[in-house]
Amino acid sequence: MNRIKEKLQEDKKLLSIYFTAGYPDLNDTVSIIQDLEKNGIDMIEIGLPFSDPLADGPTIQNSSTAALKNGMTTEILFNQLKDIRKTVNIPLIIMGYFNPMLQYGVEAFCKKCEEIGIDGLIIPDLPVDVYHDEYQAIFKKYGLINVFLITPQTSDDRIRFIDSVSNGFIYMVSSASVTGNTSGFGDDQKDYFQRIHNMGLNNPQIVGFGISDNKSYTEATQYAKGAIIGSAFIKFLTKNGVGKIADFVKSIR
Amino acid sequence: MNRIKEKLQEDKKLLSIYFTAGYPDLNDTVSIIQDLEKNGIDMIEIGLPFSDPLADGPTIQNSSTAALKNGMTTEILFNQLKDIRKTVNIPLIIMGYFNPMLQYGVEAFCKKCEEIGIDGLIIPDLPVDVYHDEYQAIFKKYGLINVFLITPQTSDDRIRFIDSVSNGFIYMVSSASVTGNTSGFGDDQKDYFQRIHNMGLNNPQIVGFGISDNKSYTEATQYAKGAIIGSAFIKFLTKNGVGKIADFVKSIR
Amino acid sequence: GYYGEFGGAFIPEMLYPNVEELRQNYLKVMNEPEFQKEFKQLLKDYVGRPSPLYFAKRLSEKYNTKIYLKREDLNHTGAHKINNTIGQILMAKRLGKTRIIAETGAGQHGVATATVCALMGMECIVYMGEIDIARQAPNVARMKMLGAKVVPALSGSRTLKDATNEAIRDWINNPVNTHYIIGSAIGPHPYPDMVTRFQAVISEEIKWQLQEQEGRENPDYVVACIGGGSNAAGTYYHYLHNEDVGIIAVEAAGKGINSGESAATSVLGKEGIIHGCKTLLMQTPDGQITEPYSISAGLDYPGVGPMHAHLSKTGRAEFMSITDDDAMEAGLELSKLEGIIPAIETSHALAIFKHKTFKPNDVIVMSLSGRGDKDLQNYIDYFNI
Amino acid sequence: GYYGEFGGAFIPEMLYPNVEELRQNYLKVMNEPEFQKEFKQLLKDYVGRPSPLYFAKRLSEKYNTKIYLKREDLNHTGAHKINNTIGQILMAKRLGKTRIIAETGAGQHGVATATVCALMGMECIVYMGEIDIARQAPNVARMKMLGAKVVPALSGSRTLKDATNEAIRDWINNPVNTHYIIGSAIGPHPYPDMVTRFQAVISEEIKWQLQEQEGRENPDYVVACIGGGSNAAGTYYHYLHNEDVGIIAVEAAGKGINSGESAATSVLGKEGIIHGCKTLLMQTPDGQITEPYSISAGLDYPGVGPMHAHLSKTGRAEFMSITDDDAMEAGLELSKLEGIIPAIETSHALAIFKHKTFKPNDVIVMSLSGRGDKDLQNYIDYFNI
Repeated sequence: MNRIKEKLQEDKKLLSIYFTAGYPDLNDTVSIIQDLEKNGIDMIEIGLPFSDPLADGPTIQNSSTAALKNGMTTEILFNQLKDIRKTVNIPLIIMGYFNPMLQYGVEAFCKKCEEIGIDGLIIPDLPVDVYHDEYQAIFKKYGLINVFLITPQTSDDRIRFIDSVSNGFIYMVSSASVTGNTSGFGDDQKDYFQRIHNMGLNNPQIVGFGISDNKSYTEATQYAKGAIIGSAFIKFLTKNGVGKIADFVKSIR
Repeated sequence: MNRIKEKLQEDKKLLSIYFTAGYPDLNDTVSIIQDLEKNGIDMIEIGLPFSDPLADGPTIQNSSTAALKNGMTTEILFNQLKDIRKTVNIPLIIMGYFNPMLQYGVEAFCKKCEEIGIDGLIIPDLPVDVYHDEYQAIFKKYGLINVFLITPQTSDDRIRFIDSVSNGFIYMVSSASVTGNTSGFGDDQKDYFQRIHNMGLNNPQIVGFGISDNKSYTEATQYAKGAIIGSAFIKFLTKNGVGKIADFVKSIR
Repeated sequence: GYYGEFGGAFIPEMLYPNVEELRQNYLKVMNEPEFQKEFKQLLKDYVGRPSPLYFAKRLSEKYNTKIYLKREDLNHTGAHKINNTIGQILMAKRLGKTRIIAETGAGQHGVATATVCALMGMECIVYMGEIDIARQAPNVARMKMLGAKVVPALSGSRTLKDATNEAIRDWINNPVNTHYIIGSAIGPHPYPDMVTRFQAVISEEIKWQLQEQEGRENPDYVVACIGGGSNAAGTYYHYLHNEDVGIIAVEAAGKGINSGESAATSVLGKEGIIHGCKTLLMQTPDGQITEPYSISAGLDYPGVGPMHAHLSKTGRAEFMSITDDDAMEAGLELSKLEGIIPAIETSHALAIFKHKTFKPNDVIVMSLSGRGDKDLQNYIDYFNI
Repeated sequence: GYYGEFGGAFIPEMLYPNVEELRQNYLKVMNEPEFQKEFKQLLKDYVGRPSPLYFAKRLSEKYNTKIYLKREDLNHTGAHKINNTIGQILMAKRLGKTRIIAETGAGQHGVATATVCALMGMECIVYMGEIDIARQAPNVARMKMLGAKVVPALSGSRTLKDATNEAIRDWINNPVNTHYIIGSAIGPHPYPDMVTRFQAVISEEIKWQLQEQEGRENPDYVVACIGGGSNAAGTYYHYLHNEDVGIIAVEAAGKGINSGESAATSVLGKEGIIHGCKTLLMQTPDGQITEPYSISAGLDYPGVGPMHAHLSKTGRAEFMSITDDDAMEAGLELSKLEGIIPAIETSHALAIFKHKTFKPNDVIVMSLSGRGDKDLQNYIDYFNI
């Protein structure tokens, strides 16, 4: 069984961390992953950097720009990860924009992910409709879970469609926003979390965008299976380097 | 009898000098006139400076600008000249543009000229037609001769008309040009001088524009009654001041 | 050649053959069907006429009246100037001229002249005051790109009036092959009349455009800014003898009528002679022509065209003067309300709404004589944008 | 939503409601008679359409063929851009939007957007790369005068592509009240189609104008320069399915196709995804989008619109690439021959005559997409004027 599905069946709220591969330094990838697992993180999104990450705010974009400047490429990332499953057991997801995957070849990309032991992908600019029509078969072939986003503006009909296409979890974007844009949740978000919760979807939801501390993590996971932290972690790395990841995790839960 | 007419009856070629009143210094006017007469000049054009002398080249324009900066006005010029006839006998002509005369009042201007003993006017931008229709009576009333210009482009008919309106001499512009623009004469000019000479006009012609030295003076007066020097004299004053006028006259004839 | 007591041709004899040739031929040439056809064709395909008559909805709402803008800013080269230069270059060709001279202040007329000379493959010399050359560098570059030679006027105040003097001198020196394209409704007869007739296409169009949009040929007012006054002359032309149509002429008050820095000729000027015509002009008591001032390079001419002097003297037109400050504010206002950045000349006309109240049903047609791109630096500096 | 294999809407889910709302409504709205009436009226009275179809006599003589220039340079704000922004602002109004965002490179689309926002009294935010803000100061000032807020894009290369990213982010953050006016025939479906339809007025006019002047609707060639490709799309639109009409697309070769400083996407680009659509784009082997180069700020986009990618792939259009040097010379040539200073974008199209020989009887219609005033400093520096 896919590690993501296994993890989702655990009776606990999940904490997932996003980081940009190749940041702060080109070869930090593996040690960051290992440290995160060691500190009890449940799941990791490994960011494949892109020149034009239009769903991301300045924090993640800057880390992507730096990673590219450090020399990160798809090939190098795959190389860094080739032995990752010898040391790491938690689910690993690659999160990246569609164009680099397209240039690598979507099937070649998926195949490589399977070889390495990647469990899923998050591709913000590959719409569910296109995935469903053109790529679902390939993902299935290589046992990859594809994760789709929903937002407060996503209609119920579309949520149900996304739920039907999903086979792991749904990435519930907390507010109409790019990454790193807001912090904490207001009544609007809570109503939205409640509304989705009440829909009784097949796939559990994990909340992303706007989670940066214990308070927002607790609020987010009140209605959802877990939460993803991205920008706040990148900011922490920028400030503190890769040596103090334990402190960051402790500050969240 | 008007001094200009008397002078024109003398059996000699005439040398007439133009200078800008108020240049180089505001109060040079009278002494320049006196010096010119002393050195045998036959007739003088006293330039009333104007801000926009569009028939003049840079030399005379610059002297006009300087004269105006020195404070020269119509009133001051008349004041400077009020006793001129106590010391000077040769014909004096005021040469200036029409607007300052218009502002002074054409009749008042003419009256003042008569009082002072000015013999004629040259007003480049008062066309013969307008003069003939509107101002001739006033000029006659105050005994002033008005001098008109002809150029190589002036048609024979128009020359005859100008001749008919003139009652002193005709100012024969040597070439299509503003003042100070050319030096010496070519075949075109000589043909033109000859042509005018052959017309047998009632009024004698005095050549102006392009006369700067003995050679051009001699050429100009071969067919004409005399010649007027302007820019060359202004240049001389600019370079040598007012003390050496005798040298200038000697260099011409 | 006269508008009442104004106009005429007060020119040195050296210019007589040139001006006379033009005087004898201009109406004849203009009335030739072949000439009209070519003129109209170029105005349509090259200049982009008819220029729209645009109902300025938001501006009208703000001032509770009906304001139409005649969009001369949309002409090729960005102002009304080209109507005249197209006409004159065709005239010059028919008179057998091969060399064109022009004067320019801010450079707009210079550009319009260089443009038509390029179009016709004619030699082009533009006189421009040395000071204006320095402060209007983009237009100087434009003229050069168009193949014109730009000659600095080094005399006098080294601005427009001196450039005009230099152009006239050039014409005196080149009496046979050269046509002088004067840029405004000024100069010796027949220039004011000829320029006005070429610009009259403005009011000719207004008539049928207003008929189309308002069901009537005649607005209650036609309004234009006045430097020399060619856009105004064209805007008024077909309404001059229709007393139902009010005429408003807007001059530049500069820093204030009595500030000593102004260009409000109708108030400050006296009858006199400038550049070959009798008109109102700003001068010393002694008859020396003075240097006017306006923030708008196109309005700081010390005279007005003789037609406008006549309209002022007879009271046919209402003359208003607008300060630099009011003009700049009005320019910014039009930008924000209608998305049109006007030339600062035009901004003077636009500022009248601050000072004069019109009736809600009044139909006002205003000449939007030029676009503001050329004045952008001025606007930037003024508003500290 | 596709042109062959190109196009689509590769957008984050956060944009789905916005884009879907537009997709569902744009054709319906565009076809409403009320919409068409208002659109046509503004194009006529405000933009100044029809833009002339001008037979360039001297240019034609020089290259011994028949060249017509479609004068988009005479539109209000000086380029074809406004055809689209007028259309989109009316669309935004009908969709109940109150806030407009746009991206801009050289500032032309930003000015055209700020203009229509002023016209409609809508809030306007324009994203512009920090580097472009510095080098296009006059257009920044223009936008501000028009009441727009100009926000610097500080990310990535801080030029057009990053400004586009920022605009998309803004839209993600403001999904309900905001319409994003994309300036070229790019972006997620329905943008390329919608922009093309708004620009199609260009070829719609060419058809009847050419009929009037040449007695035929169809030229032998339609030619346009291509950055994103909106002026080209509009110029080709009504001829796309008429194989008698050759289509020529002119890209910027920059300092040469193989110089590493170029923007010739059809040669250097590969299929990929940029700003929400699948098209040809310049990228690293790894799929990172690269920064293109051209002397023309309007052509240095790393992609082309999906319609053009399709025209290139299928061979329906002939793609040519023109270097900086050839473009600059062609711009100067048009200035001197026809009195029209073209935008440097357009100069690229004009330069094809140096490289491709046409038959004497060929009728070529070229889109003169914009005027060169905005590029004057470039011309001055290049030719040392």
